[in-house]
Amino acid sequence: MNYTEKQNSIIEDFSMFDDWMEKYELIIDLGKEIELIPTEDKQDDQLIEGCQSRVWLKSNYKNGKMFYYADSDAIITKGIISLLIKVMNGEKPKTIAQEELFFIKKIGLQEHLSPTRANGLLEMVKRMKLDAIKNI
Amino acid sequence: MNYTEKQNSIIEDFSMFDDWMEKYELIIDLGKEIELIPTEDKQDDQLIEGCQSRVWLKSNYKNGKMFYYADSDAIITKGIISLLIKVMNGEKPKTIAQEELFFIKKIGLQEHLSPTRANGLLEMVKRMKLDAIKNI
Amino acid sequence: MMDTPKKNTIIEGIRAQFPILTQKVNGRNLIYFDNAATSQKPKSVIDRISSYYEKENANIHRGVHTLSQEATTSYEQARQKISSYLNARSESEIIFTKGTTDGINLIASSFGELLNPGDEVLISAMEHHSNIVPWQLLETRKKIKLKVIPIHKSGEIDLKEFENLLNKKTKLVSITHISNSLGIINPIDEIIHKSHKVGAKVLIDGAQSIQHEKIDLQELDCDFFVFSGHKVYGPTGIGVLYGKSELLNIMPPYQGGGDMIEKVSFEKTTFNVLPFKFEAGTPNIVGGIALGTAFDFIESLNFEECQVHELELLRYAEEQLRSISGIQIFGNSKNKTSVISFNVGNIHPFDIGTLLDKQGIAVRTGHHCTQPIMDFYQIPGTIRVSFSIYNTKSEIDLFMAALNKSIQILS
Amino acid sequence: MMDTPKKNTIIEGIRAQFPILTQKVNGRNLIYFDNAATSQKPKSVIDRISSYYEKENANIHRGVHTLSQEATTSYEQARQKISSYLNARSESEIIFTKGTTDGINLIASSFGELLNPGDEVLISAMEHHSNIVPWQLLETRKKIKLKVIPIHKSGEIDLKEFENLLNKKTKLVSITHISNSLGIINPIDEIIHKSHKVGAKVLIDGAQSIQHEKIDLQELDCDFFVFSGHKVYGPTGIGVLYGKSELLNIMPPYQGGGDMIEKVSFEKTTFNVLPFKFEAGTPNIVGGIALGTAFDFIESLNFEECQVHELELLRYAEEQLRSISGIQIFGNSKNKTSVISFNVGNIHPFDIGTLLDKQGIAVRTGHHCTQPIMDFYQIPGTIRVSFSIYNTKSEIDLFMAALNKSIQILS
Ligand SMILES: Cc1ncc(COP(=O)(O)O)c(C=O)c1O
Ligand SMILES: Cc1ncc(COP(=O)(O)O)c(C=O)c1O
Repeated sequence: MNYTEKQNSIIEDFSMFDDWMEKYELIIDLGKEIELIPTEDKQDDQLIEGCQSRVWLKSNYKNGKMFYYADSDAIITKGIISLLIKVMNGEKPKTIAQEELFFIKKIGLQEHLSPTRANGLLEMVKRMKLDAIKNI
Repeated sequence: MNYTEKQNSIIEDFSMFDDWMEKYELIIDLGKEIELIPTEDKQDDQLIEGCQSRVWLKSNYKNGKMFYYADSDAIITKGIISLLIKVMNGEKPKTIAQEELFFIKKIGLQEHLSPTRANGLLEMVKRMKLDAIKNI
Repeated sequence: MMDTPKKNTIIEGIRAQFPILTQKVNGRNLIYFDNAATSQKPKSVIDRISSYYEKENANIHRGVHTLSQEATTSYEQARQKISSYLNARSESEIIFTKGTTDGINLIASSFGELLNPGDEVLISAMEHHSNIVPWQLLETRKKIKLKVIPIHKSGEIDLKEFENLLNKKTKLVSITHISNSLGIINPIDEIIHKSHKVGAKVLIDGAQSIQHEKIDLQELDCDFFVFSGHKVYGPTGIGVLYGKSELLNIMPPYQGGGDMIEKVSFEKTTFNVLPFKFEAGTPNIVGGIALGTAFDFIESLNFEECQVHELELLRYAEEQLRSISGIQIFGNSKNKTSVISFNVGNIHPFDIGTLLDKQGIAVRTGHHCTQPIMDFYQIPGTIRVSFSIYNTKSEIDLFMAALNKSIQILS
Repeated sequence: MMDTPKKNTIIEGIRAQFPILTQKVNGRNLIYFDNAATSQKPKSVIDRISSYYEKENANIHRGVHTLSQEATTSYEQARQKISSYLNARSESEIIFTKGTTDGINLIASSFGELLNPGDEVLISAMEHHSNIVPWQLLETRKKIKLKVIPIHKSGEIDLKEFENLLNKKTKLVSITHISNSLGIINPIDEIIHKSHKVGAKVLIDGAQSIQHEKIDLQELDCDFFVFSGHKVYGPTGIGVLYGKSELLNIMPPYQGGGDMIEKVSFEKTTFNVLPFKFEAGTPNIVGGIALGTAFDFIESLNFEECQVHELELLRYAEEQLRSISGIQIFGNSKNKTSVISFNVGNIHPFDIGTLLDKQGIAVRTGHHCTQPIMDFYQIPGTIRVSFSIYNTKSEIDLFMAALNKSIQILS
């Protein structure tokens, strides 16, 4: 699947629920299942401090492709991160830098990317793209 | 006429006009006719600085009665002052200090005594009363 | 504890005055438990704002035209109303500010100018950032010393340590009346009394108390008292600083500009009398007038009855919350207002807050602008519910159901 | 000069949006010629305020609940709108203040901290008190030197003297874009350019220009620009300070408190990024949002057409006024906005203002917070009429009749 297809597939997964709580149950499950970054690896320079929940991010560039590792102390944030990583991992830097990231909004999670400073997600997405740009 | 009667008589004079401009013509005439304080006598300590028009005030206590001399650079202010002096002059300090000064409001000029700092009238009336109190 | 029908009618009557309470959020009826952050506004306050702009709008204090005079009168009447509600000695001691933060900064800057290197300012460990940072900035600027009164594990202020810290060098004690994150009511009578004994002045941060407590400034005898309009049914962008005139008179002006001057020339400028000396520029005219209306609204209530209602909500909610396994409530004291901060097990407060929101319930999560308290308890934040007079027990029941559901999903 | 029917329709359409214009004052239709003091508000702005309080009210920036998030979004969108209207480089350079006075004081205090004894600040002789007193206070506090650019008898700035005063010690030139008492538009392009040549920064007081001129901050290249919301169809208690980020970043914070911090501890506090670093405490949320709506209103207008209309009003009124014997108009320049200051013979301006008011006409009289200009002309004050887009020539005709009547009574 390409960048757009991956996003559409997530949108489809979420479209099956019409209740907010069910959508969040899925996000939370995603947050629980995936171990994103080993705790002992969490360095201060990877920390993005939100006003409420914190996010750690580490990027790798290998064989022309980007790979991200991340974590958060809040499980909902973690779930959204795992979605982001699902979409971005293994993509070319150029794709990440240039193509639209639309699924967050489509599944109704855009408030997590709002400038309320509640969590570090908006900042994290920015850094993910910046890290990609560095490798173009 | 006593303090109250003098005020009522002014109110009656003004009740003859129902047009604002006519009332003010009367005030302006009063302001023009009466020379209130000789200009050369105007001392800085008699000056009450309004934000817009200035007022000078001098009080005299003679034979148990109060006498005021005042002036202003604005003629409407001057007219109102002459009304105030008409009412207060020759009264006992106690009367001025204690009895109600109601005619200003009754003839609809209370805005000139509002705390807008536009003119020094409110401050002047306060000083007139204070000067009276000093002589009780 | 049962709601009597009569009381329900009173509360319904109050609720009916708050248009926002009929809003839907995420498809559910809004349950607003974030009153410590900002209160909702009664219709009378909202209407006062519209009618001002639709019929009366003018700049004030210097106009001779009717609109300007009437606007001035309305603004100054609001000041008088607030002055008499708070029982200040004179309305010239009531200064309109932008809010609590603005008021504290005014004092830190202006009263701060009177301080000398080595002078001490005392705050507590439970202060809002707005009552911490201005003093830290002053510390840098004027080389004063900022000292912090510790709190007990319960969240209550350590009065023994307070007395130990108090000394002849203490020039100001700046303390919150009620903690916004813990709900604890500080013994400010005692604090004011003891501070005055060593000659220290006292600033009370009334941001949280103005809505819940009846304030009598002359009885309190504090030297400064500040609060925000938006936390007491009034608009945003307006607040009040009360100060004793003997102090305000010797303090230098904070901001320069229109209205705060007597006379301006390039050689010599003189300043206006109180309260205008501290109100530079066109004030938030509508804010002041509508804040007056907010106090009209308060005076239309039976204040004691409302206090009882809020305390009942507090007890009812605490009781329910304590039944949840793994719950930890921060701030335990006999003297509390209707604010509860808590965490559940290891669940992150942000996660619970998000799920409650999806169920229509507005609570606050995070550090509530009191990071030192969070550091003290070594937690990233708490979930805070805070009630106002228009909240009900049935809202608490719905909140508990939503909370339990959230915990279940997150465990 | 004739009003075309098409233009009349446009102006009537604009007037219909301002509810206050149908008010009666002293039994007559209100004629509002005090627009330089404060502008009236269109219905869209008034409605935005009500609907916020009725449906959306919450505290911003830290809440996870929907109301708070939406309120935050609205507030930040207003900032973006204003930023793009002014063509700032980024919305992080747009700081919400209480108004012009607050903005200038912020700069005097914070940028002022970067100045050293002997450094010079240049203002002009036509400044509003709000652009004089903050610098006088700074002069006392930091031992800088305040220098004043004189004006010609016409009221125009003396550009030669400006160049003479400008030197390597000049650190800031703080100047009004348009004089509020004379209506003269200063050649700020030239002033900014010349100031930059000696390394001085430039602060433009845009209080009067924001309503009448299209501002392009990047083209202007000033370092700071301030204005008040209430003078540009917006609410009271809100204003904007634009600053170049390279300057704002090195300036110390002005006020301390909630929102302006990154992290607070008693050991070390760090500050938030721009614009938040300069917005301590709960902001005037509704003020910011409704100011955004005011700019929506402006964008709904044909700005050039409105400017032409205002200039026509200016010329028409000046022409009429010049026919009055003994009239003296202060402020004569090719570059003027729709403000006229005048006196008639020896009649005190207060007297004329009072009689005009009784005839339903709101003008301002007095020193207009520019006492140095009054001292310059050796007058106690002037009568000032100032027009906005909703004023008409027939209002000017009524004003002239009322003025003539007043003069007759007063002579
Ligand atoms: C040129 C100028 N500067 C500053 C101000 C002060 O504005 P505000 O009173 O809104 O702070 C005004 C308005 O009176 C003005 O006209
Ligand atoms: C105790 C306390 N102090 C100060 C503040 C700051 O108030 P504002 O943000 O309205 O200036 C608040 C409100 O958040 C508070 O609860």
